[in-house]
Amino acid sequence: MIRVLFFAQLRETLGSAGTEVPHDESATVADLKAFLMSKGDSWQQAFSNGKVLCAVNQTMVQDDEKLCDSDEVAFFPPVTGG
Amino acid sequence: MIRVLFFAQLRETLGSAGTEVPHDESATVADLKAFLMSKGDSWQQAFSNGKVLCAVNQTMVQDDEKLCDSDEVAFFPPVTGG
Amino acid sequence: MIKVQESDFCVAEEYAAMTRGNTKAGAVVFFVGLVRDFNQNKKVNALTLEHYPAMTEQVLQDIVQQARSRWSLDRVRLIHRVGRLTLNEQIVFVAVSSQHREDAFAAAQFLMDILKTQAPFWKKEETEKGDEHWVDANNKDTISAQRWL
Amino acid sequence: MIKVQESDFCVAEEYAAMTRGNTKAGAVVFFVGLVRDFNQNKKVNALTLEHYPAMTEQVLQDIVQQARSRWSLDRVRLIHRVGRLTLNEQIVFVAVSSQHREDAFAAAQFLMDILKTQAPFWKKEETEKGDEHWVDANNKDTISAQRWL
Repeated sequence: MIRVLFFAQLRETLGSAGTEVPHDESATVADLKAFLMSKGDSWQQAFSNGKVLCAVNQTMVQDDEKLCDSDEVAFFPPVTGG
Repeated sequence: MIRVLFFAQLRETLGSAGTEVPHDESATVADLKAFLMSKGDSWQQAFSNGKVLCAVNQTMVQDDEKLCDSDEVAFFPPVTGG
Repeated sequence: MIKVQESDFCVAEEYAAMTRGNTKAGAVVFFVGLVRDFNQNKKVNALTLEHYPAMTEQVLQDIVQQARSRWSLDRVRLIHRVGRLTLNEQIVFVAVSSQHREDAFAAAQFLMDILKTQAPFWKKEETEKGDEHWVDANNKDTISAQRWL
Repeated sequence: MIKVQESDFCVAEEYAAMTRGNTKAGAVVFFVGLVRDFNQNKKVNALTLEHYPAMTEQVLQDIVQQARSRWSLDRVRLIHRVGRLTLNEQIVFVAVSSQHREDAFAAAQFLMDILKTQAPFWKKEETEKGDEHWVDANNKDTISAQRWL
């Protein structure tokens, strides 16, 4: 399983702080996104604006990043700390 | 009279914190410098290395600056504060 | 020294820790970010900072390492608060000491610019009218960060 | 607020004065310059700062005015000490607050760079061997100042 986390307005929009997705649905970050977007309209919208960032095991990655079983994948909007 | 002040190593080299020079010997800063350089070897040396800065009435000026009677003219090396 | 914490920090103590027993560093540069009353044209009363705990310290460590490899630095301290903060409260502290002020200034700016665009913190503001909204990422911050890349 | 003084200053008090009752400024940048143990390849124990009293505050006021005309600044504090200072003592303090950190960082650097090349202060160092010498003006400082001109 891939452990998936959502932060900030993405978490609020989806009404979810995280979920688990089978590894065979998510060979890459792009696959995982496609899987999540199939879960409903709010999911479709949240991931289609191109602004969502992704970190795999706490490191920023692009959509073509390959995923391994038990990876932690986080999706979040552009950061606004400091 | 022109009131002349010396600071830092210039003051130490000349053995003087200041002096007064008649205005008719010092129509410009360059004139005043020439007059001071005539006062002896250490004066000659101190003003001939081209590094001495000049302020008239507390404002930095160049050698062609005209002087008025009772101006305060300060000579000093490049600054090193901060 | 890197900390992510809910509690406030004391600039005086942090400054003391930068300079105590330190005779090498001729220059210390600090930055403090505070909750200000206006942001993106809205009057702000408070904000809540969320972060991604497993990732945050890792990113901050990495940013500090990058700064140390670019400039000759002595001590570096970085504190970022999370949770709810009201008007005029301290959000972030960055301090850098170095032999030369140019290095200390450059590194402090680098740390803030990269932190603002790469560290996983998010701000939600409360306006004086009582509504809440997530802060949009700032284009100015992206530009400030790009000069280091 | 500009001061030239023999006595030490307290960074904590100065910081409090920058932020007290101030809800506009989201960014505060400080610089502290300290007596460090090495300068121009000599081991330093202490230094004495001489200045040209009638001119110093005038120049500092002018530098602060220039900074205010270049950037959007909130509060500015500048303290420079004179007299004899020993190892690790504080020499100079610059603090700038602003709505935006870019302005605060730029102004603080500008103030230090211009102060270092235009304010009439001179340093005489005492080495550990007991001899004294006047510090030479630093080419690096001239270059740092030129980027603002």
